[in-house]
Amino acid sequence: MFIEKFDPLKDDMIQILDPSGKIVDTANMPALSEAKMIKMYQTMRESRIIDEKTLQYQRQGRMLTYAPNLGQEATQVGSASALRQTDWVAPSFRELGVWLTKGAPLDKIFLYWFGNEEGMKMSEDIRILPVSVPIASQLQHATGLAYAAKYRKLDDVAVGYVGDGGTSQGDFHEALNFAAVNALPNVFIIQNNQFAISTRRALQTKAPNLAAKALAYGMPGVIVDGNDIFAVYAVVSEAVERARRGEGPTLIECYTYRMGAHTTSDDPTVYREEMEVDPWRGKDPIDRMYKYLVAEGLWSEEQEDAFVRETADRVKQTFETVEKSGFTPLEDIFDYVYAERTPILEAQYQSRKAFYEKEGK
Amino acid sequence: MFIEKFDPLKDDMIQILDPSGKIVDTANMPALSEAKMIKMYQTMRESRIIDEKTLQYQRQGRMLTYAPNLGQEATQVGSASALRQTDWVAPSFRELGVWLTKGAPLDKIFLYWFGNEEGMKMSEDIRILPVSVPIASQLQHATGLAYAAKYRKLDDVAVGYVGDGGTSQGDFHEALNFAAVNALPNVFIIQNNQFAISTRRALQTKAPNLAAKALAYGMPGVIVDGNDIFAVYAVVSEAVERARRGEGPTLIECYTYRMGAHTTSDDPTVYREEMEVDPWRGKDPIDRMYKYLVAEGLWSEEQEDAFVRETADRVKQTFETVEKSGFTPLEDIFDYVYAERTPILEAQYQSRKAFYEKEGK
Amino acid sequence: MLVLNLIEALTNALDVSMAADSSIIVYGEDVGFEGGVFRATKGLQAKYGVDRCFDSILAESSIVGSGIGMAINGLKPVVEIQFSGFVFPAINQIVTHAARMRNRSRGLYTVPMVIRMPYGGGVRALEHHSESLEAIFAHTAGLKVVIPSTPYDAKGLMMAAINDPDPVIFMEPKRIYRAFKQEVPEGIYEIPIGKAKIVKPGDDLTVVAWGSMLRDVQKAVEILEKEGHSIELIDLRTISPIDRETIITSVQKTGRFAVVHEAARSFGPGAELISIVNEGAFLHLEAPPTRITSVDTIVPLPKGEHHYVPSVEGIVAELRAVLTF
Amino acid sequence: MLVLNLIEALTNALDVSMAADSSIIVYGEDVGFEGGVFRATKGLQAKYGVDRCFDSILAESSIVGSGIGMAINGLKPVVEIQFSGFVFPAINQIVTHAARMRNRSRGLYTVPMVIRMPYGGGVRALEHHSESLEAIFAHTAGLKVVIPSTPYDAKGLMMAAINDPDPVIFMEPKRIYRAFKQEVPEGIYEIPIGKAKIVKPGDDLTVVAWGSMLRDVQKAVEILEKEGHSIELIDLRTISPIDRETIITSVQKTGRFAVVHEAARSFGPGAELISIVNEGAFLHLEAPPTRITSVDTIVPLPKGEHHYVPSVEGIVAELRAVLTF
Ligand SMILES: Cc1ncc(C[n+]2csc(CCOP(=O)(O)OP(=O)(O)O)c2C)c(N)n1
Ligand SMILES: Cc1ncc(C[n+]2csc(CCOP(=O)(O)OP(=O)(O)O)c2C)c(N)n1
Ligand SMILES: [Mg+2]
Ligand SMILES: [Mg+2]
Repeated sequence: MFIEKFDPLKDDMIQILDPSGKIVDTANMPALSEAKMIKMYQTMRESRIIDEKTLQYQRQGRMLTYAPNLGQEATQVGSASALRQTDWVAPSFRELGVWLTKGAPLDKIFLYWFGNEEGMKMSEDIRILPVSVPIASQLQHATGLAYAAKYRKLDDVAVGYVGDGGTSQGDFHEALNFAAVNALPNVFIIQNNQFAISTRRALQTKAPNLAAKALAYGMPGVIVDGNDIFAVYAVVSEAVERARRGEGPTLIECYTYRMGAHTTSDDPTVYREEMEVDPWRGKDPIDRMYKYLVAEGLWSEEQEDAFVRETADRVKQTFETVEKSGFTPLEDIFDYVYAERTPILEAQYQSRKAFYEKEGK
Repeated sequence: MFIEKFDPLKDDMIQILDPSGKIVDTANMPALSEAKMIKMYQTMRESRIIDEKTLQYQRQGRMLTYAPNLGQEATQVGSASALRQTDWVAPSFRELGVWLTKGAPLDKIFLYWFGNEEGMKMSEDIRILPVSVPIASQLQHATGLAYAAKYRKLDDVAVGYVGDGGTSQGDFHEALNFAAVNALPNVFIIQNNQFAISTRRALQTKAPNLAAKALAYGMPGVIVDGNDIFAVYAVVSEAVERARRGEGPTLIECYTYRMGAHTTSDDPTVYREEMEVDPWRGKDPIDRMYKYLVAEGLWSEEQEDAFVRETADRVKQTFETVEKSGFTPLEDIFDYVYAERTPILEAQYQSRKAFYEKEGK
Repeated sequence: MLVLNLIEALTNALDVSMAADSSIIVYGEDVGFEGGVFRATKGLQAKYGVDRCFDSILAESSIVGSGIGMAINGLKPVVEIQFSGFVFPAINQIVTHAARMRNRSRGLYTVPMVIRMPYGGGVRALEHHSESLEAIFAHTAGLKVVIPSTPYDAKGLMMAAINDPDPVIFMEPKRIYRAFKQEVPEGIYEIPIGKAKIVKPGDDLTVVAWGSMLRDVQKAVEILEKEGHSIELIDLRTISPIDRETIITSVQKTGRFAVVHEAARSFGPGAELISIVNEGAFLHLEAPPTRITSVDTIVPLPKGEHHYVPSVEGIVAELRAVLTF
Repeated sequence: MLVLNLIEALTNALDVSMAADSSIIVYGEDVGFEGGVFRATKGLQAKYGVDRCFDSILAESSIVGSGIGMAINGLKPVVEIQFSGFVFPAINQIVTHAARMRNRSRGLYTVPMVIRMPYGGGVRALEHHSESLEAIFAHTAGLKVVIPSTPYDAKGLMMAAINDPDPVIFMEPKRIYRAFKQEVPEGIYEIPIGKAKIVKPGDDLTVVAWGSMLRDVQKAVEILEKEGHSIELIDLRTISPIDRETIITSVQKTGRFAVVHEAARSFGPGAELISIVNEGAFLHLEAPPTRITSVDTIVPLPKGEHHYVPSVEGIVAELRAVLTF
């Protein structure tokens, strides 16, 4: 449909649902059940609520550094919705929508951002690697996951997420190249949210767009409106099916915008004007799908209000439980360095423990 | 001429002098003086003689590991001949022809391969960075050299050499991207000699050719017959002039073949058949230019014989002097770690020295 | 005199240096327009232009690797690695090139550059934002490794690093970036690289620390001195080349030694100091030279970080054990 | 019993392991078709197919990074870094991911992989072909670091590394790849990671060494024993987790200690051993624990290499000084 015929050097962008909520490309509109559409919408909305509430908790001093995905919900939920449960994800650190779509429990997600590694101990069937902070490094893992799937004759696909800034790292290059050389079942998704912290996309590369980088690897590269959940879903689905059929990897640039701060430690007013952000408000991925669903009679204001209320309550309760979780137990920092504590770790554990006991802690 | 209109996705290759020694593209034949042509020819020939004699010394146990550039002479001499003396080169480790063209003294080159760092202490005006072994890392230095030249308003260009294998490294990606983003006066030359030790070009990338990788950086990419010294010279000259004019970097793939072993530690019969090498003998860069020069009346068998004899003698004498150079003085290994010996280095030096004196060494 | 905190002192050092020497170029991720995520380079782009202070591409190997080329070609790059935990993509350039170019070319080409990086924990940050990697750099010939612990030292050491003819890894204790202010001269001055500082003299025990641990150790020392012990406290300032003489002279006097650091224990910087003390003051030792360090785990996320790093009470207890051995 | 040299023992270990376990995948630069530049993987592609033994792209970060993904998804990658000096492009993957995945996911995802690399000098090679980097890896929590010194150990340690649930840095002393042969069992056996070996017992001095230095130390020990000294020689075998107990027990008996290594001196592995001895046997020490090491320069090219690394005569002289202190 899209992938084989897309020429990234032409700098086009695939769009199905326009900002006013209209389907502008009916031919390519994916065949989604009503239930799935509603689920996708609800996940985006849930993600937005979580982001907003977490930012609020952070301002209240109740949360540590947090990286919201405001504005990128369609990219994340749309792409993850195209995956099967056994497909793998190698995420970066800004993929709340992906975690939610794949069914990661919110208490775990909160616990992680609350500064406890236990939060990344999901159930195995989530199949998302833990948050990866060193930019672009996780794409290399995606290739290994895919190699193993292929070698083990499982038809699972491995998806790697990276930012626009991340395309500058050497690891981006090596991972895509390795995947292409070995025709691995990978899909690489660039969340081009136009910024790497304060650094603009134009400062990262002179390439006309990020999808064009696929040409360096003999891989198809596609640009999709990252705020259009149907387009993201359609393109990623096709890439995933190609990968599953053994036709190799695809690079997908989701063109979107980071509506919020980089993280709660960042102050975007230092480097960008409100004026610049404004036009993107009109392209909001959630509003867009809302309009569509309401027009189709699949969703209503009442349902919306109820869903928002319930979700907000649930998020609040979940956070409040996590907030009470306290400190990491001493054992935890020693028990996962290796499968077994080494003698030196055992000795250090005993020494710290004895000290705490003596100090009455 | 070539650069702006070349589309690497079409997988063409620029050739001016064909294997039979005929000019097949008169329009683009560079305007070279007779003296310069003869100089270029002689440098290729000299390079070949040095390679052959060094391999012989190595087999006799008189030389350490050596990386010959057999077959790649046109790529190296042709590209370096397009540079001005103040232009910089960031070489890899297989650029004998480049060193010779820029006037590096052979005794220094031999001394280096003979295991003595002193061999890389050239006179400043050679402007070639020392041999760089970590693959592709030197391209990053080329960008810095170029940044400094541009910042200092010098119109020097910096050329980086890399192998086909080297295009897989993250550093290749980062260097080209940085150069393009900052429109730096760089030329990147891929010596595609079809092998990275035993690993074939096809195993390094699925890209149709290596020049196509330029598209990832919004940079022009050109493929040239690397065994055709006129084509290499013409294309590199154009890229260098573009760079000098401030029009930014170019990627040039010189399509050639490694006729010899990777290094003297390598045995290519383990991984390639003679049959495979044979067709390339007919494309020899030196034979090709020889035929052309003789046909043009610029060179003769007699001149050839005399040149070969004199050069071989000179090479022999140079090597024999270097061979007598003995070991690195103890001071030398301590004196260039920092501008001044640190106290610990001074102590270690004194201790080693005292030990040698005691042992009567 | 200015009154500045540590990060302001660094900004001032860069500013004063850039004003005096147009070959100094400052760059790194987010370093240009916004002045760096910690604002160490705040105002420099506006003042010196985008050619001299700019946002790099997001690629540490490029940041250091291009700096090497600039340094060879007459510039003085001062580059920022956003957090020391992100230096690993650049390590190939640092170890195999920056540290070796002078030796490889027998002095023909040199790499006078400064590689700045905030290091250490205690700021409740995400993974990879709290590393202390001085031992790795100090084990690498050809590098100098500097860690200031006060605003005054930060400026003086930075100016020395900028004027140093060799590559300097400049590790900044981010926990105390804004912890306190100090009088700092307005103009140019240098604190010599390779010289430790006796923060306070003492007779019973020599304690060496650096960077953000220094203040914790100072607190511990105060507590113990109130108990009647006399402690000589040394701020190492330079990890490499290390000031053996100051340490050895001190231990020859006190007979007891401890080093306190935030880096992981095993194969860490403390081991080198203990070896130096053994080599230079063995016969003076009245107690085993001791290292008081973080544990050998991965640096924990914020909710476990206090288990990792030595606490003031922990330092007091361990120093007391050395004093009473 | 087979009679094999060290590299043949490694090839055999890989072969026997691959035959028994189809999840083992072997790759790296030139590892597939030609069997590696040292032929450590010779014959494996022909025997097990190109999916299980292949030529990687020329990119160390990809080699290790893809291995991490494979390990998480059920495979057992055994990857080769062609020379330890070329591990730096992969260090980010090793330190920030391989070493941390278990901890980061609290045991949900683990990285059981082996990263092989020939290390050390003495083969008259080009720059970057002679590095000894064990201290850097050993300073990193989450990694195990193993160095065999004999064919028998090489096979047994490799099998243990392959079966280890955590990432193992397997450093191979390339100087002695083909130095001597030894009887090696045909089948499966393991030498436990984390246990040093007492090569020979003795009373007057404990000497620790590993890898290619071991044979030089053995020669030195023989010379000194002829003079009437009794020396306990320990092959460390595993650098991390280090076998403190064996070392401390020995020094408590002998009262004297020396460590010999090829790695650079300052902040090197010897410093850790000296610290361990101080921590565990201080009151038994009759002489300063001593490190006999290479100097703190860049590893020189072949014509200067002999200045760098300890010689047998140098080791004898330094050990004699410890014995007669
Ligand atoms: C190797 C590395 N260098 C630097 C950082 C610090 N850092 C965190 S996020 C970020 C910007 C990432 O930009 P982008 O890839 O566009 O992703 P986004 O934050 O926009 O989702 C940087 C520089 C890091 N995490 N890892
Ligand atoms: C980072 C790094 N990894 C591995 C090596 C070992 N090595 C030396 S040359 C070589 C192959 C290089 O191939 P290519 O880039 O095509 O250059 P060529 O040798 O063909 O000139 C390899 C793998 C190295 N020098 N540096
Ligand atoms: Mg971004
Ligand atoms: Mg090649």
